[in-house]
Amino acid sequence: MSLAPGTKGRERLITAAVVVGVLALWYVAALLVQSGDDPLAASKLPYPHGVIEQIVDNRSVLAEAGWTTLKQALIGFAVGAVVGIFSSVVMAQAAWLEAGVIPFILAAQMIPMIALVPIAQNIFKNDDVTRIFIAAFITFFSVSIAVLRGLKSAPPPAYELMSSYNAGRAKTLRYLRLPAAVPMMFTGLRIAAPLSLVGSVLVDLSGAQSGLGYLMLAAITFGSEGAAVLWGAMIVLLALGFLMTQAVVLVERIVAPWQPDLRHGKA
Amino acid sequence: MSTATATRVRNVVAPLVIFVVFVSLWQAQVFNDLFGLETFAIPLPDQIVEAAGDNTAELWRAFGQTFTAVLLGYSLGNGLGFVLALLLLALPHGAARRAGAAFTAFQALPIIAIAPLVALWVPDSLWFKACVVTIMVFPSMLVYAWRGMSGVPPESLELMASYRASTRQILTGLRIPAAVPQIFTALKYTTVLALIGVVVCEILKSHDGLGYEIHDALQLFSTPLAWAAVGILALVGIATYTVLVVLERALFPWAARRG
Amino acid sequence: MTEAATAPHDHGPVQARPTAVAVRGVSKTFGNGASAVTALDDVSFDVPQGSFLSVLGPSGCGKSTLMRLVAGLQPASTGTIEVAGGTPDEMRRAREFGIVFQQPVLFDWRTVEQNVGLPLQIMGRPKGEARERVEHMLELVGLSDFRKHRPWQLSGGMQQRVSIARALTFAPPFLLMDEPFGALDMMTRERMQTELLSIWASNPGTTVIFITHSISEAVLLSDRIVVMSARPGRVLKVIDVDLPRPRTDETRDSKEFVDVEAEIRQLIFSQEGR
Amino acid sequence: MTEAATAPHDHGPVQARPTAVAVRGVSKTFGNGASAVTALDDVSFDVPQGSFLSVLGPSGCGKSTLMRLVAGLQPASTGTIEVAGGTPDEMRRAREFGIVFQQPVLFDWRTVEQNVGLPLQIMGRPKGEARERVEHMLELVGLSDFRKHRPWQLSGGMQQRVSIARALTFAPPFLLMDEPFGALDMMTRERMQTELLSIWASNPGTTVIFITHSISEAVLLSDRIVVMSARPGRVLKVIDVDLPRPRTDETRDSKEFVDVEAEIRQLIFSQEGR
Amino acid sequence: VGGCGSSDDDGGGSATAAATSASTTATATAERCENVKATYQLSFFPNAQYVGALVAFDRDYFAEEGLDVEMKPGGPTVNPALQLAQGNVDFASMPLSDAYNAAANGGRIVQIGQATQQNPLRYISFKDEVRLESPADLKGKSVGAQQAGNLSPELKGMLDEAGLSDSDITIRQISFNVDDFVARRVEVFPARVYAHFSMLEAKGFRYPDDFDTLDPNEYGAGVADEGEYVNAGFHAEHPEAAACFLRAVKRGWATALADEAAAVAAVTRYSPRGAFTARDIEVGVREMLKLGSTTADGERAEPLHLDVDYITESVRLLHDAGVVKGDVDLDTFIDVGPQEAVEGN
Ligand SMILES: Nc1ncnc2c1ncn2[C@@H]1O[C@H](COP(=O)(O)OP(=O)(O)OP(=O)(O)O)[C@@H](O)[C@H]1O
Ligand SMILES: Nc1ncnc2c1ncn2[C@@H]1O[C@H](COP(=O)(O)OP(=O)(O)OP(=O)(O)O)[C@@H](O)[C@H]1O
Ligand SMILES: Cc1ncc(C[n+]2csc(CCO)c2C)c(N)n1
Ligand SMILES: [Mg+2]
Ligand SMILES: [Mg+2]
Repeated sequence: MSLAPGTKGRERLITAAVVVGVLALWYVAALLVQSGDDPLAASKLPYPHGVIEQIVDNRSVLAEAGWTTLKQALIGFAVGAVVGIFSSVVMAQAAWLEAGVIPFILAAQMIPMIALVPIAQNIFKNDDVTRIFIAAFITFFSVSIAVLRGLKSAPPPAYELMSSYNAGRAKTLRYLRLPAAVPMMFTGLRIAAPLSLVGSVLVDLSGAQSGLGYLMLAAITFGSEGAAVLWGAMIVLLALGFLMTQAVVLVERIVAPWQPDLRHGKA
Repeated sequence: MSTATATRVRNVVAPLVIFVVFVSLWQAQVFNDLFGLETFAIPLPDQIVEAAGDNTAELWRAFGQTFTAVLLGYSLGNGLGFVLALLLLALPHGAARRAGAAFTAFQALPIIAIAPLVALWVPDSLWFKACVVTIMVFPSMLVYAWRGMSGVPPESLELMASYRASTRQILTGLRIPAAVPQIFTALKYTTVLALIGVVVCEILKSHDGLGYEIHDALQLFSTPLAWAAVGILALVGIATYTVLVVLERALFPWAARRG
Repeated sequence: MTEAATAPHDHGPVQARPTAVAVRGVSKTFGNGASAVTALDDVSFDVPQGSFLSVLGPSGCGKSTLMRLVAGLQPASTGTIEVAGGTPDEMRRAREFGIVFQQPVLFDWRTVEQNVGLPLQIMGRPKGEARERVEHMLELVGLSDFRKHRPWQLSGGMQQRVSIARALTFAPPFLLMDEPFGALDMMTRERMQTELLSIWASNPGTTVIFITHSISEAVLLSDRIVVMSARPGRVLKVIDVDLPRPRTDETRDSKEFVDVEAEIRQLIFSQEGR
Repeated sequence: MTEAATAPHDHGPVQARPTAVAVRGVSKTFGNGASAVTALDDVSFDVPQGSFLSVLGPSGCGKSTLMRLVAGLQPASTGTIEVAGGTPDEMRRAREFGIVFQQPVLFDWRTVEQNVGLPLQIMGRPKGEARERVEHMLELVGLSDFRKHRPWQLSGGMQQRVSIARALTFAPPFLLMDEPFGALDMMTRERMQTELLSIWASNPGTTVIFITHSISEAVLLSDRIVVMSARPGRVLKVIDVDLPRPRTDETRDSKEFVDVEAEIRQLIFSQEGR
Repeated sequence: VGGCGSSDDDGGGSATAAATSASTTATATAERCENVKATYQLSFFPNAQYVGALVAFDRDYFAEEGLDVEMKPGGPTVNPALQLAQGNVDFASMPLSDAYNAAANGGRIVQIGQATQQNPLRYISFKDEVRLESPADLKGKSVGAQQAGNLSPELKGMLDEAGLSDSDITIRQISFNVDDFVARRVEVFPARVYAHFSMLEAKGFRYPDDFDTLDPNEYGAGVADEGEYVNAGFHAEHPEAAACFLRAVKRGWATALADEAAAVAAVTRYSPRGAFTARDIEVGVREMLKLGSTTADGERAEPLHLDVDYITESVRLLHDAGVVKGDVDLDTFIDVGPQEAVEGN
């Protein structure tokens, strides 16, 4: 791995360059917007430093709301992932099961939150359960569909090997299909991680009085100049989404380092 | 071969049977009783069908408006995600990983927050919806396509390297075909995102489409009509998903072989 | 396999032993219509209990397919196969088969030792015993130093040896091996042959079906050799090898050895003109 | 490769020809720390222009790794490799190498003929010419009937032949072949050997590096044989084979042939005690 | 405590709403509630429009009435009528039209108070650009609509007044805030006085100087807007609770009217952080206090007072505008009992 240090350095450089580039682009765009006589300029695109100022000014509010949102997101993520994996495992047992269940999941996903939330509240009669349900509902599908595909990714000869041990459904699942599904599962989890924040934000909107979603929606509904937290909350959400994704990536590198693009030593 | 046909028949019959049973139970108010749901919260199938029958023209028009936006946003979003995945491939792995995570983080922005902002920029109803959907959809395609294309077996890359295949040739000859299963997974998944996205836009900020119908009907407490619109959405979602499944099998039998 | 246990392989001529695998008029066709490929055509032979049978035949003649049918992994198109008095599928379910596939079929997510231990884990053997078995097998195939490596860190021959070790760990009554030594150098190959024979000898009753491309290997190891024709695979001849055991390097120089080898070579080359 | 074109292989003893590949003190280590594996250790040898060189060595000694280094697919840890006066990487970029990997590496999304045609397509050869070449190569490896099949519908040996055909389609100046005939039966193997030699003879200047486990194959085909030791792979000896060409079945019976074979066998078995 | 609020159904029984034990007669009770748990759904994010309730929360008036009330903020994704009809919440604040529709479709909800004593909408245009001096000026204009429903009853009423029809104007969907108006995407904007005046001020405009204004109240289109509602089932189960609830909110109003600064402090406390400036809340509270205590005729009104005539007239307007469907027996829909219990004290 004589190439390693150089590559690492280059990666950092590129990352830094990208960050600087994005900021520069933002400044230029903001300048363009603000220099016109668009009355909505301030809402459309504030300057980065203005946003940073807002974040600093509202740091305690954002921190508290961010934490609320993150906590819920983590719960939703965990529950959603478990439900997603479970449902895909069930569906992967037989083609007719998949064909029979998928339409219902699709149909369920199509129900807008404004229609779904009241029903969930009515069924569960418990705000906490409803919130977990909503957060998980948002995330589980992305995990489910990924794992479903992953469970089918093992090469046919591997099934023959398992069959020669008379491994049965459960053991084939445990020793072959699930491990083979791990790369796809992590792809699904990468998608689900930031999505769980959205789930959490939606939870904020169904009866809670806190969280970034609540602040943002209120700000966006009422505010323009007055909406101090809006852009700050967006940045915080982006940052949380980034961190959650990175966390998934990190876990993947630890849990499933065998994948081709994570290997060391092979060119 | 007859077993294959039998399997195929079963795969069509099973969902139908499940559907019929489900609808019958629903019509018999089993779910309403079980969950203590009033029929104004969840109307019965016959009420929904009736509402759909009474408002066919309106729903049909709304469907057209929604579907146009879905198609546009879906194509733009998946296109953008794919192009970005190609760009990521050009970066060294670590940088690509971070950039990928940054793009993925876009999904953390709730649509209810982006939609009003996008609306400031894009007043036109159709393009507004399409833009929001693009923002929602692209990260998924990005992640799937990128991972599919970067996770090819090293031996295959060596083979291509031995021919000094150009980056483009490696892409079209190896990476993209190898990523077909992932790309299709993304395509299937994003149909759902696109539909949800457009509908939420219509609920929040539009004057047309099925989302607007739903919102309007709920506001007026005409829940059967709202659920008729939801039912149409569900059918559209199932139909597009099915089309993709069939398309993949037909076009890429080698990719579906493992299924 | 109580039957098998009572039938050691030094029991006299193979013809006299009970039949462990009976292949009767087996054909196998892949696909249909114009692109149909007949892999096997009316194949019949017997494998006596506790014997070592080799299959020789040109590339693509259906040897691997035949092995899959015997192992109950695929159904025959026509004909029947009986294994230890049951169907292949029943015997597969009874975990009678240890299979070495032509490709190693290793799991990237498992280390070498975990790959070797896979069948024991699936069969629920006690952990301690399993660990010992795996250790022993790794030593046997010369991969003790690589126990923590992953499959993709191994050379082709090393991967093949992992796959051999995996098939042997659980001492199955039937060993089905598809060119197991194909990727090995001569020296390693000879060592593995010796090891295989000694394992076989110390597990009386083990029946081996061994696919190989090496005529001398087949003659050296086998009680019986099935020589197949090119596609569609038919049985050209079933040859019994009555060389005394244990077979050593001297066996190779014996007249019988050379004769059998020549006979087979003759048989195969006579096909060329077809 | 104008140089190569002027150096046919019946030009006299290999020693006299210009060097096409010069391997100098090459080592390769995988991983680091405790789990580091030294695959190659101080390997040096020359491959004369237009010659046929075989590499023999025990499983896991670094043959495949060596081939990858020569092909510019991986960098050496230490030492240098010069190919036709340039670096391996330059030559790779000049598309000088036709490689047969140990595993077939076929693309499931391509039919057999599309797999064989892959390099021609990448190199932008005219379609008509490419089709003809592919057809010719498929005939050569005996797979014309399977041109529309997919890789997974082929037997192991058939897959390997597809991979051989693919490497030969574009008549590369350097052929690097890693146990190309490992999965083939004797008859097919001999036919492929003959075909390979005739292709080589009709393309003067083609340099072949051929990894094999068969000593007799190496002797029959090669001008020069590099015999390697077990891990870490070192060069035990470089042996020049001066048998006259064309080599036929009679060559196998010649005294020189038997002598060289015996020498190598001797060399290899002397290592056993190590 | 028990036995309070016996109920006699004196309604016509013709109502679409299933007959409930909740009565239209006075649940005459002066009795205090004890440890009644209830949830209260706001129709929107906490803001100045809920000044009475927010002060009540701030000062623990609910607790003092023996009610343990949990506040549920609303928002564009929350449908308070459905929440209340389904019994997901016990009390709710919402516009009359939403409540009426819910009742007309079988939702068993009961109105117990009226928060805005006059319509809070003002249709405005930029004076220098668009003339809007009488409803007749609406002709040919693009008019904003902030939520679903093609036509607001206020607008419809004014169009009727001017002899115009819907086809004479263009309705455009706009955000809740003033952005679309300021960006000139609509010519006429339905401003809610408690929310939008300060937003316009923040953008550098002065109300009313910079605008032409149409006040629906002046053109017989002043529909009743935000009111207080209770779920009928809850109402029957806790007949005393509605009065306790009203009393607490009324006290909130009284405190707010007496001490505007305290009201601003209370609203600030419950408002979503960062959404409002201090000025937003100040202006909002000022305007809301007017709406809650002054009728369209400029007369003083008792905060939360539920005037059956006002509601009846509003329902007529709603029907005319076509924004409500079906008929509701107002005797079942409205329960002045709690109010009488409170005001009688
Ligand atoms: N899944 C399949 N679909 C279609 N044809 C197949 C399939 N598997 C095998 N065949 C065909 O069956 C024939 C026999 O294949 P098989 O793998 O049994 O050959 P083999 O004797 O093992 O050859 P080799 O020595 O090359 O491994 C071949 O012609 C092959 O193309
Ligand atoms: N990517 C890798 N990571 C770590 N070790 C590796 C890697 N590739 C090869 N090795 C090690 O290098 C050594 C040589 O491997 P190589 O594949 O070159 O052997 P070989 O001579 O081709 O053997 P065979 O005849 O069995 O194919 C082996 O010990 C192997 O474990
Ligand atoms: C600033 C502001 N804008 C609009 C309304 C109107 N409104 C009344 S209830 C409700 C929720 C949905 O029914 C909405 C949006 C408001 N109250 N405050
Ligand atoms: Mg085979
Ligand atoms: Mg090798």
